[in-house]
Amino acid sequence: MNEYSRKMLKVPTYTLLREQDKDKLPVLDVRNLGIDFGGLTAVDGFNITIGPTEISGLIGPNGAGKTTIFNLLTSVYQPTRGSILINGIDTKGMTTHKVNKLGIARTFQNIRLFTDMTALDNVKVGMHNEIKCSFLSSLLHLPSYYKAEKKANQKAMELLDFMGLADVADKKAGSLPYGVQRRLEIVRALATNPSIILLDEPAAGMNPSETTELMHQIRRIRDTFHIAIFLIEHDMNLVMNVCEAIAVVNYGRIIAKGTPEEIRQNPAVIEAYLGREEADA
Amino acid sequence: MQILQYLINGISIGSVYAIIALGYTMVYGIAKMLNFAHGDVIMVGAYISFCVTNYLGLPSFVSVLAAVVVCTVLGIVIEGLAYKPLRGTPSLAVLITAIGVSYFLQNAAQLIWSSSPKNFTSVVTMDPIVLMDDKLVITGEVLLTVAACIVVMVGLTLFTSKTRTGKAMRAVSEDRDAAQLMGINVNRTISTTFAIGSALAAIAGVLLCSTVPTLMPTTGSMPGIRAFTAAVFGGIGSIPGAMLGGILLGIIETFSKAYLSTQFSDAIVFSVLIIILLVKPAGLLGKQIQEKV
Amino acid sequence: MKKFVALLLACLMVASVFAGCGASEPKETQAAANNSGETQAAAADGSAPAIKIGLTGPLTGGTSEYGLAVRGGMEIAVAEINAKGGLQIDFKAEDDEADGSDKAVSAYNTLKDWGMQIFAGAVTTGSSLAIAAEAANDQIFMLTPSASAVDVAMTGSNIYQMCFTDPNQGASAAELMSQKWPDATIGVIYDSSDPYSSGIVEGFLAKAEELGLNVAVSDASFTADNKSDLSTQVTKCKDAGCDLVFLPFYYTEASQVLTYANTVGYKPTFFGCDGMDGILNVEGFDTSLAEGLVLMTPFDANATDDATVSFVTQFKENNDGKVPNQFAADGYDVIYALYNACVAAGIDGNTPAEEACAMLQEQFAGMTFDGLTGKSMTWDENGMISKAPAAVVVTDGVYVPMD
Amino acid sequence: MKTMLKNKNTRTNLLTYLVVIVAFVVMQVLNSQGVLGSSMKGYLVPICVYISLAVSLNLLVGVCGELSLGHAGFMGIGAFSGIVIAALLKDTIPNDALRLVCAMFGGGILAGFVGFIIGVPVLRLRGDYLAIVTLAFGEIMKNIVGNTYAGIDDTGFHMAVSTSKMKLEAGGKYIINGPLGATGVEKLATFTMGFVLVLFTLFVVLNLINSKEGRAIKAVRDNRIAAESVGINVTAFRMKAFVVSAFLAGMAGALFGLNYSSITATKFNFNTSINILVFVVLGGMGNILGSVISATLLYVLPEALRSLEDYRMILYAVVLIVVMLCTWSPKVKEVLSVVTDKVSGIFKRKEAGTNE
Repeated sequence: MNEYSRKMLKVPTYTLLREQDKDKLPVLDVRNLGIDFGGLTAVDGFNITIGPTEISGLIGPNGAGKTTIFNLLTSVYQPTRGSILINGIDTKGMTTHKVNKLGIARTFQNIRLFTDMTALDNVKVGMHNEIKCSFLSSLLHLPSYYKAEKKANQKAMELLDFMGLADVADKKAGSLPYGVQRRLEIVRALATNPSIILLDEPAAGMNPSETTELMHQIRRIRDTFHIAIFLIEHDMNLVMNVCEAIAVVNYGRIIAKGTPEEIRQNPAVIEAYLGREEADA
Repeated sequence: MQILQYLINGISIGSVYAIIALGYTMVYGIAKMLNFAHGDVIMVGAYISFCVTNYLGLPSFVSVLAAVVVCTVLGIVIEGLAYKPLRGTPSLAVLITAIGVSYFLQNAAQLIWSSSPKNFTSVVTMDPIVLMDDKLVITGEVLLTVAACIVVMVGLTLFTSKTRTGKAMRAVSEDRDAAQLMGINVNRTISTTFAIGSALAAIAGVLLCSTVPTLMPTTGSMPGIRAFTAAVFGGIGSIPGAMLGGILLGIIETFSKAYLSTQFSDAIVFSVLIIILLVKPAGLLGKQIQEKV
Repeated sequence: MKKFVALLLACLMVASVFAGCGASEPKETQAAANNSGETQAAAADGSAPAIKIGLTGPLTGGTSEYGLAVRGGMEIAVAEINAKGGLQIDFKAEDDEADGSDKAVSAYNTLKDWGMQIFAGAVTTGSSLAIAAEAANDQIFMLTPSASAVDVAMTGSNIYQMCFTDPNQGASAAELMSQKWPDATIGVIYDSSDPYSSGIVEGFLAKAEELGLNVAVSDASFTADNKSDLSTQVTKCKDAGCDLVFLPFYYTEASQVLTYANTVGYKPTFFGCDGMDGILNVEGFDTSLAEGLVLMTPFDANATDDATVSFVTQFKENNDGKVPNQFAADGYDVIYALYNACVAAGIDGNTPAEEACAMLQEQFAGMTFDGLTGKSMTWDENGMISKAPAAVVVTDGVYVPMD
Repeated sequence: MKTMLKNKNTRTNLLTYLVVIVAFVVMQVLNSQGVLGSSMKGYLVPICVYISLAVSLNLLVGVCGELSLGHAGFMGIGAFSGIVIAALLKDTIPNDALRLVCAMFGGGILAGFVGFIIGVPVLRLRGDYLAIVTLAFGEIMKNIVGNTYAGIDDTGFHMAVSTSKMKLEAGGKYIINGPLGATGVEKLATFTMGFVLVLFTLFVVLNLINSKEGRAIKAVRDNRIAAESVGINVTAFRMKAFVVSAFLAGMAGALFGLNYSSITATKFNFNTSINILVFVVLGGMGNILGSVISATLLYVLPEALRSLEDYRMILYAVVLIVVMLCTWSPKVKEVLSVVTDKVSGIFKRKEAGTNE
């Protein structure tokens, strides 16, 4: 608690917290975030607050800086300006794996599974920090190793089962169909025991029925694990149906924030983004 | 004045490293492979030049030309037989093949030219420049090697930025797949790179042996490793980096021998290399490549 | 699975090479016997079988120069002896790659499997050290032509040397210098990664201190890895004003020192050891650069005595006109010393190696031997040789004995 | 047990152990029958050493995906420290086997420690830069050990970097003698100990690969960024693999050093590192059984080629290139598969013919 209070910033920001999360510490609190790549500003003045059990979306045209924001949140890039607080802790200067331990997990736009390993092993890699087994014990395969492995297997199978992937557990991750790989990446992220999970275009490459299935699964994840979900998606149907709050970015800046209804009616959004798409459609 | 003489000595051996490193870096930059046989192609070049001068009695520029021709052909043959079939496999596989080629060339040279050393006659006939009453001597070899380095460096830079083939090489080095899609013949471009790299090796061989006259089948291997170190030092893949790295390595080596310890000079040189790489992980002039997420 | 198949294929490849070798072995050995490797002796009409003498040395790689020279010298001696009739010698050389551990021992073991009775190697100090312990253990008599470290002879009572030990050579160099150039400022350049070179320097420096010589530069060393540049070491000596520079290393590097010194106009007296022998015959070397070079060599290829002339002619015939150096001469002497001792002791192809060893030790203790590399050579109880060091000066491209 | 056998990894691992044990038993039986010649007997210990080296380097290169060109450096540290330890413990531990084990562990621990020290800064580098730094490390090690003098006398243990600074009292004995290397080493190594070392190396490496650490290491190799995103501390895992690999190389080095009466620092040069790398690449990256087999075959190959005399090394080079092309080149593989198809086709036709 001490660490929390020391690192808490007192600046109130625009929040759009859901009713159920109003009295709780936001799981993700981003203030005035920005990054420059050699003079080019990729992201600037990005603010968002996400409650512990909220599903939010991040939309915007291609090249708007969405993935860059995810990379900033997971410390793949260090921000030039602003701060990121995960469960109230500032992630400044932290490495990706440390940020993950704070409770943020993610999937990737271009799937990054460990292709040479089985689906089960992919999930077990995700559970790495949870498996309690000393280095010596793994080297010498002491009894505690077998105990820990057994437990890990059980939990990994449960997680795979949760996303309907139990029957591909022994298949090489690289050999799985695209949609399955996307879901496997989500399982792997869940395996790290996160309090927020970032999904980078989870429905990309899925057919409509798979997308519908995914929407149910996203809600089930939140309801089962009680965690926040923050997703980038181009499929407006999914975003509008699943997300409780949506932020729109263009040219690295937020141009609108609000509930799906608000976004749908926001003139700036319609012009910059939806308008075009609707006109196309 | 002592220090100046050591500096000249350092530049002398450094420029030899530099010209070898230029070949290394060029092949690495484009074909993305560590060609450990480069040092042995140098040795072959030196032998060819030696034979042409000593057995056929032809003037030294003819011998250099002969060495360039033979090494270029040798480079193309090696590339076609041993490296090309492995295109697209892990770089380690090609590395091991290159080592096999290196063993092959050394042993073949021993069978052809025997293992007894030969004394290479310098291609430079100029008298050394003597300054400050005998305290400072600059040999013609130093001047020639430095000049050759600069010419090769400028030539390569112009070649890769101005000519069609050169631009294709740069494209292949940046992104092989994209270059292929743009209609560049990647295989031919890489073969050309090897041809040029081997021609450079021939020139390097002549200059190496003009500076260091002992010529044996193993002559190329140690300077080859040093030059490889120099190329990394300067930022592998970078043409000016290879030149800078080579000359700096030579100067560091000479100074550590002169002022610190001759016994431990190898350890000192390599420690400096490690320290530089820790401060500048991509070498002095290398580009740090950000991984795309 | 694919990988496994690939691996299996690789295994098959290697196996086929093995099989290939196995099948072609008889042909190979014969070919080798004809040109160089093995000099098969025809057991002369029902007499005792030939005595088996083996050698290991670097026949491939960077130091193969020395190994091939020793082998060449030994082959001449074996051919001469076998032509004489009487006791015959069966000789075989194996490659040890100048390695100081596993390769050397396996080369030696291969010879042992072949049935070697007497070991006439190894060529390099490193290999000899590793093998000496094996030979001492097996009680196989060992007479090395060129491994000069003290430790080699000290390994066992059955290990003998044909060359000077390094510290002795260094000490005699210091003595010679104190006689000829008592007031000289001396510089030493040496190879700190080579036991031969650093062994000589060790003996030299100790003796020089005792004799009160003025050694101004003693830290100008190089290693096998950085010997491509020796200019710094020469500059060090030049700056210290040395007028006598001691070069206790092999002629391959010495030619570099001489060339560089000449380029920068530095003209001290250069002084070399037996490893310097051969410099005048380096192809392409301008012998005028070696004018005035002093070296202590037991062997002179230009000597006019019958033995040397015939040896040099034969060596040139067998080796594309190459002039033999002291390595070859040492090899030649080793075979003759062993032959003499065997004849005296009555050892033949039927004598077990251990018995031969004891008999040879006895012989060598009281033997005096005249060879190409010295007259009236004797060996002490440690197996170290005593022969008169001979210094020569290079004058007009030939050795002239120093008076 | 049945489920365990179903697992492909477990099966491969058991096969690896089985191959090694069977090979050991066969060699022991042949040896007791006196069938083995001295050269064959001489190969046994170095083969065990090179197998351990190849397997430990495979952990780094094959499993972890880091190219190291300085493995022989760790082997050298293990060899020289093992020799010194064995010499120092001569009076304390009279039992040879026990002293050998102590020397090997001592050598391994020191090599692992050095691995850790240089790993801290060096593991920030990647790919070819890591390769060049490991190469540099190997050269530094060789240069320093080649100029070290160590000895023991009544007053205790002495160490210096030049002979003049080394003052041993009468009756003192040099253990490491500068460029001469370690001389007069007591030969403690035995084939049985080599076999135990191979088993130990396999045990550690295979266990590591099949534990959570192994998964993490493989994950780092497959996709570093994804591995980081699931909370894996990449540097820590590269370090663990590096230290374990150095430790095992040090143990193997100690066994190697104590198998010969003398050893020089030049043995642990770039060429030896490269040779070990060749074993790993030819055996298949990450394929442990492959390393075991290729280390054995490639170690024996130049020896088997002895009858070719001066041509043997050139033939070795040719075999190396050809084997590389056969195992890796897609084109050659295609041709080979066509050939094997045809051959099997002929057999099938024959079968069909007999059926008719």
